[in-house]
Amino acid sequence: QELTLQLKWVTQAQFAGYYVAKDKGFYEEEGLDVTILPGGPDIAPTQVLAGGGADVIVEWMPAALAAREKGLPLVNIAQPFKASGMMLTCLKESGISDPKTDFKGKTLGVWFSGNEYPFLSWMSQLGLSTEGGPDGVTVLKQGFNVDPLLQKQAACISTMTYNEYGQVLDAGIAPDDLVTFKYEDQGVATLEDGLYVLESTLEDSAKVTDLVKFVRASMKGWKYAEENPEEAAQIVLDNDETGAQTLDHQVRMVTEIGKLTAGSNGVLDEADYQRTVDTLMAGGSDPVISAAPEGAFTHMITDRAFD
Amino acid sequence: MTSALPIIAVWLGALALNAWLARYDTRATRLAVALIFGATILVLWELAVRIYAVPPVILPAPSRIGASFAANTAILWTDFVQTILKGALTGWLIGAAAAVLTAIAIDRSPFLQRGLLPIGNFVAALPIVGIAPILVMWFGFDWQSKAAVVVVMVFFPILVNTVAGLAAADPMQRDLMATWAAPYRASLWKLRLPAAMPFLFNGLKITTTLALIGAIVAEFFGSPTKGMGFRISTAVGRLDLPLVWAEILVAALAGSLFYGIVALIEKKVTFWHPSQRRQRG
Amino acid sequence: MHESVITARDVSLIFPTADGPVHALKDVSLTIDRGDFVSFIGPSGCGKTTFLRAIAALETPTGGTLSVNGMTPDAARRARAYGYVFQAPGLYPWRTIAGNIGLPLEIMGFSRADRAQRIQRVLDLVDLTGFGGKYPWQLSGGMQQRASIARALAFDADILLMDEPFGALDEIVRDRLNEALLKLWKKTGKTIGFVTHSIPEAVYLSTKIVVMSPRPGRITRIIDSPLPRDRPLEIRDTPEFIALAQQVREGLREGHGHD
Amino acid sequence: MHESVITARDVSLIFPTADGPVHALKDVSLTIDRGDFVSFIGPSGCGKTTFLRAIAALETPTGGTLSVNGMTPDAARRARAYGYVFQAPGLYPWRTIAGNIGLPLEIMGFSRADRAQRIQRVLDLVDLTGFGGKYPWQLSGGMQQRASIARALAFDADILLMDEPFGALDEIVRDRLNEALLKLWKKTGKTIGFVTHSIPEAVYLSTKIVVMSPRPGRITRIIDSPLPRDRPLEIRDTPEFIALAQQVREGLREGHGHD
Amino acid sequence: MTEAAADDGANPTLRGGLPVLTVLLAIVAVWYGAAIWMNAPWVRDQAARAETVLTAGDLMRQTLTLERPVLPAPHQVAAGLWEGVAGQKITSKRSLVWHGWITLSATLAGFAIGTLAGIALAVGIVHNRAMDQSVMPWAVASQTVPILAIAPMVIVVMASAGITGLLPKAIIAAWLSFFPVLVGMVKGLRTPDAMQLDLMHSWNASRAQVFWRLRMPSSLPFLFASLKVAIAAALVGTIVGELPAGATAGLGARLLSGSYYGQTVQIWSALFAAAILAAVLVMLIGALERLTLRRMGLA
Ligand SMILES: Nc1ncnc2c1ncn2[C@@H]1O[C@H](COP(=O)(O)OP(=O)(O)OP(=O)(O)O)[C@@H](O)[C@H]1O
Ligand SMILES: Nc1ncnc2c1ncn2[C@@H]1O[C@H](COP(=O)(O)OP(=O)(O)OP(=O)(O)O)[C@@H](O)[C@H]1O
Ligand SMILES: Cc1ncc(C[n+]2csc(CCO)c2C)c(N)n1
Ligand SMILES: [Mg+2]
Ligand SMILES: [Mg+2]
Repeated sequence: QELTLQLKWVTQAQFAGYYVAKDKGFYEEEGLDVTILPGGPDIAPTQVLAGGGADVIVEWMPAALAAREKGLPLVNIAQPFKASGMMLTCLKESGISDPKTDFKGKTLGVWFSGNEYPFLSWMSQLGLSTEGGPDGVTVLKQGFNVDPLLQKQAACISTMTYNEYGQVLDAGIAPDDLVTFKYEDQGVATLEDGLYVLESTLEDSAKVTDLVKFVRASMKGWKYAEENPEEAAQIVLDNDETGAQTLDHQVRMVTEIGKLTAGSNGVLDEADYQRTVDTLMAGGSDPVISAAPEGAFTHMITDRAFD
Repeated sequence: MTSALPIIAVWLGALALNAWLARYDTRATRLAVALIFGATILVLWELAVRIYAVPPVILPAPSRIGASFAANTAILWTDFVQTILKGALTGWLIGAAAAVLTAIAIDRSPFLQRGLLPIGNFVAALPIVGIAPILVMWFGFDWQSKAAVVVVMVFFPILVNTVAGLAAADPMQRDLMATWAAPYRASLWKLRLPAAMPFLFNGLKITTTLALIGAIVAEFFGSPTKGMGFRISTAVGRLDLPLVWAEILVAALAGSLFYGIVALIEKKVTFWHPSQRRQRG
Repeated sequence: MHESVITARDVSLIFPTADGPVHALKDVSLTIDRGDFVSFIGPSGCGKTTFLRAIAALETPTGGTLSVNGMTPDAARRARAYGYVFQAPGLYPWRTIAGNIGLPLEIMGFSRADRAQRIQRVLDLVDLTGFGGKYPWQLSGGMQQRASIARALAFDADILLMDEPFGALDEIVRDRLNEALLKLWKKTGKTIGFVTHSIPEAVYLSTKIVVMSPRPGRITRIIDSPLPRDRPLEIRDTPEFIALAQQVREGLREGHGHD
Repeated sequence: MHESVITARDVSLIFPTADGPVHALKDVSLTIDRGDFVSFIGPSGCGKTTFLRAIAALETPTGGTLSVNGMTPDAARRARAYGYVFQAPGLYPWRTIAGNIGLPLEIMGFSRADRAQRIQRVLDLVDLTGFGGKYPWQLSGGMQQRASIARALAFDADILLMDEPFGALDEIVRDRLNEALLKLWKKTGKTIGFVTHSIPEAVYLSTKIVVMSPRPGRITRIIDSPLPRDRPLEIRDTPEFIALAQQVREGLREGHGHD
Repeated sequence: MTEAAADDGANPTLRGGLPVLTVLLAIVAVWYGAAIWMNAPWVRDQAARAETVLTAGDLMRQTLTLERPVLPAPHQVAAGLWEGVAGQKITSKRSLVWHGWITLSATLAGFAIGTLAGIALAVGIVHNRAMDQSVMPWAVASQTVPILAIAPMVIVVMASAGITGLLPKAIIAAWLSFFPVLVGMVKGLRTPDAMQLDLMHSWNASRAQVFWRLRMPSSLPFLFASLKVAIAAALVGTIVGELPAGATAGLGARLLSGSYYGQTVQIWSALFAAAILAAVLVMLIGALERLTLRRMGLA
């Protein structure tokens, strides 16, 4: 049985579970032939799904719910990531210590392309305009890397605990010179890396069976990766066609990712879901989603996979 | 198969209409022909999207794009100013000026010609997607870095064409200058540059569109929260494809206008070139 | 006033081409004095154009020496010693006729008023009054050729080199221009090098007639004219004139014989 | 054999230019019979080139009617009725001389062998034997002009239109080519339209001499030649010839008077 | 110019690599200067954070050996290139030769498609009045569509139609490269002057004959100038197409993955590899141009 998985980003340990499951033969054991398509900054996995280029995608919930409102009926079938790894990382020398008082007038780097929602929601909670000016914050659309912080083009930038933060450290800045604000701690965390399919896929019972097997094997891969970070990192490296990754970085990434997947057995926690929806609906004058979504997730697959 | 019939019918109809109109070569019919051609494409697009039920997140119908355009004029205008007026136009002007000056330097000195041209080829071939992040790192997030990308992109095509143009003056025309002992500046201004104009404009026309592409694409690599590239990449993330296409529409309109203006200036400046005089047979 | 302006000694010029070198000039020796009117006549391909170009420093001889006003041709060129009329009009298509004539004047730094007046004068001289505003491609072949003559006359170069300037003109205009040229020459004392195919024209205009012959291009005869400097058109019916013409014709025949 | 090949009735041609229309031809009427050799003579800018171009369907008259072989000029052009020699050589710089001459032959579908043989023949005819492999810019002005004549002669068009073909040639070559052209004409019975500025040439060659005058371009005299078709070069010294030349000269004077 | 050309021929050193070398040396010198200047703030900051004092020598040494410099020094890029080209088996995924080959094949395919399309459209425009009046504005419009925006859609749409690999990238490359060819050829095909066209007309040459024997040869200088631009454009198109193709292989993927991790040296090596590739391609076209023009007697 063939199945195509579209990742949200390039080949890296963020997706270690899937690569491990593939290389270790977990998919094969289930009788699945899984193709993993790496993503990239210009790939909207939702669009690939709509175009029929993939059966399952890894996507963040804000983007998935936004797409759902645009008429693309995405459904979350599993949630391997329990916690959010997103945070704002600031240089200490910029004088920021308390978000409530210190962001005013500063320049902040933010990821867009569907990743900006939690940030906007946070700013609206803080009562800060994102249009610049002395009483608001100036927002930069941050590119792919941490240069804006190193070049001091921004006081703070978005980072993931498992990736960009490490790059900042690698660049030679000590943790002591940095201040970080995790979205988890600010109460604006949204669910990241979940598995999504189209509603129509769930009406096909053969596909559903495949998905059940897929989720089961993937979670096995995730747990294996948590326990064998070195080996998982090597597997990821072997799958990287660009040949750009380094082992050190991937090992650290697996370790950090482990902290995010640790609390999850793949089943979506409805409380997390609700918190995500609330955060997005609170998004200031231009909320991401205007109405609470219906049927945006299902436990059917995970129920069948893990009973 | 039968579902394709209306598409084929519209296509053939428009083709016939245009062939008939083109026989009357007036300003009005020329405009009409171009518009009918475009309208046909739009109608075919609309029909195809409807008949084959293409999901709007893949390709929205022109009617939806039009609606989105009308609803977002304020955003589109801000983006237009940021990307096209500030980024593309400034960069194009600087890049064109630099290329022409370099071409003159190259033409003047065989030493530079042999030394700079190969290296010019090389710099020009630096892919924009590689330069853009670097230039954003150097020149900041705002339009200045976009203009810098545009400068790099338009430089080479204009250089190549101008160098070819400066070589285009015919031998007798040059000999005349020699018999008058025209100093370099005079023969440059009065012979070489006028003779180079058809080539120079070739380069200028090609680069009008490159400038737009450069300015837009550079915004993918970091930008303030406005600009056409910014809007396109964020709108794709939100699957707001009609807005994406509305921006593309603005880019196409602006690009055609830009090209048209340059072509018009070309007509005025190179009126004497055979390609601009009325063609026989 | 026998001051020599142009001295050629054993000048040779070889063009290398894909199928072997072409000997365009071979051992050409000639002295032209100040105020001479020298015509070059000879079959097509005998090197007339090439020799004129070498004098004007547009070609570099591969052998021999060539000096102009005691300098190298190139130094003379820089000193703006030449007015040159090419065999083809060579007008700049992006300039009007007046603009074309005014071009060397601009380059040589004549004032705007002076330019306008000179342009007017030479346009009248070549019978193109009223055509100053036209573009080259709007004129007939002969008109273009006259415009290019006007251009060379507009600034007062000491040495005028003219390569078949009147080839595309009818007899009457040609006569008129011949007279005008003679008048100009007498008034200004210019030194003129003049290529023509017309024997009567050569005889009528020149103080010295150089007959050339091709393959390799060389001088076969140099005929000094005994005619006075004052030459009404009727001089063409005098026996001296006819004898001279006969002499040139013979020279030409000889050259052709060599083929 | 008085079959008319070209008939012009009240042909007018006006060029619109930026500073007002130019009346290049006004009410030109003329009949040319099969086998006629017609010369056009007149001051520069009088519309000779324009009239020839109109006959060859390269310009469209703005008034009057023009028919060739009983068809429109354009139909005749399609039937490949014309060989045309332009006032300037107009050789293609990327083709050798032989390649240039072969071009119309290729276009008209002559076989390779036939082409080679014809190229050889016309090269000989215009005295360019051995220059077939050279590029145009390697030839002198007169050689280029001869090449362009050869090109028009290589395919046997019924009607030969020649615009000052011999302007850039010396007298001796010119005489030789005049003779060759006459011989060709007698042998083939072609109809020839010929623009020249030389009165003797016009008289020597033609059966009919058309004198034109400018502004607006029109025909002032049509002179039928009483000379026999067989014309040795010496015919130029006969009283008939000289009388005819005088007639043409007068016609020309008249035209010039109108300025 | 004639004099310059003559001097040039007379001086043998000018014909060799001396000019290139001189300019190159100048550039390298400026580059080193810039590298020190641009990397210095970071080095100073780091020293301040570590509370050490820097001598001028330290500063210079450190600016030229940073692991992720703002501007890598020439020797760092050279080392990166050498490592990528010679330091790996050419089948390795870390080999620039391997990535270069992937990019090159799509570039050539795209260039071929684009050139053919450009010429075909230009021929149509010159010969057909309806096309003359309708195609150009839309060809212009097509170029203003930001490819980076629609490239993912092209890739996605084509992938869902089962077309993957080289072709989608080649199509994006062709999209960018057809335009310079189109513009140049329209101009070039209209370059013959009136007399040359009149001659053809008087021989009643067919349109095909006028095209092959007159328009095409006289358009060649324009064509070659355009081809040089077009091949560079095709390379850019391919690289752009490589980004959303899942950023897996090719110089584009290399560039981008370097970007994600701020690996400036890797970015610059990939950049240079791409530029060298393009320069070689442009030079090849230049050689072809000289050869053709010489064979035509025009050079
Ligand atoms: N394309 C054009 N546009 C405007 N005027 C033109 C054009 N071609 C010719 N003329 C004008 O038409 C008139 C006749 O020109 P034509 O070339 O027929 O003269 P011609 O008799 O051949 O002269 P020549 O002996 O000098 O070649 C001239 O006044 C010329 O300026
Ligand atoms: N650039 C060149 N390359 C090769 N050969 C050349 C070149 N220019 C002239 N020639 C040759 O040199 C010879 C002399 O040419 P030149 O132009 O001086 O003749 P000309 O006497 O002016 O003839 P015409 O009266 O026909 O103008 C000719 O045989 C010609 O083929
Ligand atoms: C243009 C662009 N920039 C950043 C992100 C955010 N993002 C989502 S997943 C991921 C990987 C973490 O290393 C990152 C950076 C994006 N989606 N697109
Ligand atoms: Mg000559
Ligand atoms: Mg004429």
